[in-house]
Amino acid sequence: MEQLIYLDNAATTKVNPKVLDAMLPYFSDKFGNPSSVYGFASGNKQAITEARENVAEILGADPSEIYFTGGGSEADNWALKATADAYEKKGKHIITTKIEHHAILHTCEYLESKGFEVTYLDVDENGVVDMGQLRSSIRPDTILISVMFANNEIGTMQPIAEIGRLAKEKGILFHTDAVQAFGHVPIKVDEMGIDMLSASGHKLNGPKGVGFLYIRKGVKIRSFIHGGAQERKRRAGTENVPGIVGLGTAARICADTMEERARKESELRDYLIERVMKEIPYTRLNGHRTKRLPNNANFSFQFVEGESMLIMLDMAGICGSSGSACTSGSLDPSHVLLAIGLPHEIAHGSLRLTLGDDTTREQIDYVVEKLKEIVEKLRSMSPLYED
Amino acid sequence: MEQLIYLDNAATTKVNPKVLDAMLPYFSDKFGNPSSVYGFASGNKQAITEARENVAEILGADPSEIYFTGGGSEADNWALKATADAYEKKGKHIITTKIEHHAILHTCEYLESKGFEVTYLDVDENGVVDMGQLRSSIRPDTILISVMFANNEIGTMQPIAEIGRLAKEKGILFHTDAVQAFGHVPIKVDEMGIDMLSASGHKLNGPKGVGFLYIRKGVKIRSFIHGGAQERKRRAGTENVPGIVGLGTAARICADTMEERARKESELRDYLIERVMKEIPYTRLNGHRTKRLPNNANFSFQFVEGESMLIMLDMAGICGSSGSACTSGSLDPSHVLLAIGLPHEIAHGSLRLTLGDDTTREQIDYVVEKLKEIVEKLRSMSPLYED
Amino acid sequence: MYSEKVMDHFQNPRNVGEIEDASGIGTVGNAKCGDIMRIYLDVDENQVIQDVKFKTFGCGAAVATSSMATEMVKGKTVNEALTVTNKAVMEALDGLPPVKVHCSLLAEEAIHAALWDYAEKNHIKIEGLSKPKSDISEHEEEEDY
Ligand SMILES: Cc1ncc(COP(=O)(O)O)c(C=O)c1O
Ligand SMILES: Cc1ncc(COP(=O)(O)O)c(C=O)c1O
Ligand code: FES
Ligand code: FES
Repeated sequence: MEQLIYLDNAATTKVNPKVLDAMLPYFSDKFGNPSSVYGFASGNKQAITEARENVAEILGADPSEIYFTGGGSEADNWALKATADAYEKKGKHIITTKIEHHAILHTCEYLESKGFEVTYLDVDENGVVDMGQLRSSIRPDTILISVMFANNEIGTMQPIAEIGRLAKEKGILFHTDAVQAFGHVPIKVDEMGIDMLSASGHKLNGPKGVGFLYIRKGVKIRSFIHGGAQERKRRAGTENVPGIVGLGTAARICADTMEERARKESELRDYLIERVMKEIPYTRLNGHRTKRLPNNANFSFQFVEGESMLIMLDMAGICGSSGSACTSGSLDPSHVLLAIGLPHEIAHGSLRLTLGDDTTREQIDYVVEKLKEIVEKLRSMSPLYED
Repeated sequence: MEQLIYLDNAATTKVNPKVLDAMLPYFSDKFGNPSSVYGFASGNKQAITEARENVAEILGADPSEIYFTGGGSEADNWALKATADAYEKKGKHIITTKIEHHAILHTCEYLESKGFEVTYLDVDENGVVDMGQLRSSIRPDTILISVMFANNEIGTMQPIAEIGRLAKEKGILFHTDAVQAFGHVPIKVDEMGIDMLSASGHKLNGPKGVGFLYIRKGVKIRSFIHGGAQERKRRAGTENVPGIVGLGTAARICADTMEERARKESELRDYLIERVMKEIPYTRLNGHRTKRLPNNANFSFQFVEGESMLIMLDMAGICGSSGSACTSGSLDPSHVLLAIGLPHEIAHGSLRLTLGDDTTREQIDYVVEKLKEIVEKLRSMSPLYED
Repeated sequence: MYSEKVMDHFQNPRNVGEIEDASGIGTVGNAKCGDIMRIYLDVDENQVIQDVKFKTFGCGAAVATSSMATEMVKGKTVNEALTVTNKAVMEALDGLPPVKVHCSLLAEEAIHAALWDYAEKNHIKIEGLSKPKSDISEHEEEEDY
């Protein structure tokens, strides 16, 4: 097979050609600064307004509640740090989970260094938060609950509406990192009781370097990037017009095609999971069997190390990712895999394959065949494996 | 004249078509996440490395000292807040000027609310900082001097090397907001004693939504956006690959053409200034006559209000900007014009025209003719004016 | 990210397998990243390493350094084998990315452990060889931010 099989859509996605088309005029033709008063730039302000409306509509939010940012990490940092800043008089306790993205976890560590207390909730073996533990962790000084909508490694989706209900009942703000979920699964901020929500353009076939933070009207939240009066004075900086237009267009396309796409992707995902589990022994599926993102499959192959697997897949033209320590830059395997209870050596042998809307059944068949060979080869080299 | 005359290059610039060409492959073809291990993404890491080298070379810096951000405002916020965070044990006093961009000023106000003390230096009638006042403002607990390289409204350039020398002598960190200067005038961080420097892509015919912070090796500075291990663990978030490539390419082009471009622009600028000053009475040139950005002209026309002028220029196909209160969103005229000592009503009648590398003498001639008509017309309507 | 030589040894690892009744076996683990390497030596009566095999559970660099290290010790005397340091192996592979340097220590330590096992079994002393550590994790030179 000559063609590249890209199964790492949780890492980043290809910009949809329609999205790129929508962006292109704003680089060298309609390049004006949206804050300028002349007619040449007024279309750009309008373009941002439309993108904001697109995003808001999907969430069932008001356009004035959407603030564009430089990406998902900025949105996460903003939500946590500015809430801490604005509500510290009320209390200094925050609740989150052990399986959040580093953009949340490292921000929480930073806040701990500033005197905040953070409770990191456990998850069960499928990666689902325990509502009982959440409820009993709430204190009078709890100001924020931040629980991700869907996990980026194992794809597990959390009981967001339930958490939202509890947060509301207790009068606590609820933020969700929906970077992996937005555009892929239905999200309604009102029904789900979400007060703040982060998303990032490049996870939904939009551009990198642009994202947004939804902030419910009435939530007292400070700026994170101070300066000019952009984004209703809450997020300074000349607007990334092409990026924002790209994000808005990508969101619109995702909303229009979500149902059909989710159906197709989850069908293929299930086919992949079934074949792998049946045809490769000593294999574990990570994440919840059904409450998972439509495009996410995550396996652990015992006796095998993830990076070696990725390199061999790469040689076969397949792009995937792993939570193995050897790929993590740090020397620990993924905190998510450890949190669902995997021992180190099993976490090591993990492989995440995340499908796109252009993934085909033939590709999945090819991947399964290659994977069988690769796992077998690596197991034959492994000191842990005896057949 | 049918064609648009864009003289607002200090607000934002057109993406150079060569820059856009360099960016394009990274949207939908080479879209991989630079952190991924497979070959498909390795070129993207390389592309970022090259952009970093381009930027570093121009500044005479090491590539490892360049950190890409989501724009100039983020870089300014990062420099100030993270320095405050890292050095607050040493002291809580910061020195800046009254004519900084809001990304600096509002960040300083934020830091004041957190218990820092900020000295805002005066400038003379040309907008130049007084070195004597700077020297006498330094205290044992001063941790940072932040003085912009060149002002965005009046174009005045500061004695950066002198400030750098003083800062070094006193053992104080020196940051400069070079958003308007980078790519337009020569900057060498070592010769000028600069410890940190902010820049933004869209001011040099690069893309919006991307910038960088230069941080000298050895400067203790915390992350501003926490999360993943990108940018040597100092700036989290999936890298905006097309944006970074665009910024690197724009920087390279600017460096290669700087001399020629500055010569051409300043010649035209001087021609514009001379004609306007000679042919329109009751006119003041704002900013230093010679120590100014090659592309910046800023006038105050007595008895005239800025927004009205902009609208009429717009109708004549000319894009400019004003420090008038009526365009500022707030109700005060530009803080920069007030700081150089203009009374409110004169600050109101200001017009900034900032040239680009494609500005022609014919365009300038046309602009001067139109401007004469417009100023005359507005003056004839003004209750302040008696001829 | 890896050199051509590393990729070659990763794709076609030399000397994978086990030796029955080996003269010396060394297993080391890197508690830091959780990887494991086992080396089997066949040493003749002149203390020359006649054959060597390995099994590795680790990243591409770990596999490639195992493979290269086994090639380098084969045919050497047990004393000469001590000159096969992780640095020598890395050089032979045209270098490793900085984050992967610790993987090459795994190979060095596994060989040392196998030599130690051989020496113990035969009641001999190999000059310059000390008892293997159970875990090779050493101090990484990571930048502190
Ligand atoms: C001097 C100066 N500093 C900072 C900025 C902010 O840069 P950005 O709009 O790219 O965030 C600008 C321009 O808007 C500027 O002119
Ligand atoms: C769950 C989650 N949160 C946050 C982020 C950060 O987003 P970005 O890389 O766009 O800053 C990511 C992806 O990298 C993610 O998967
Ligand atoms: S063996 Fe784990 S990083 Fe190399
Ligand atoms: S007169 Fe209308 S804003 Fe100034």
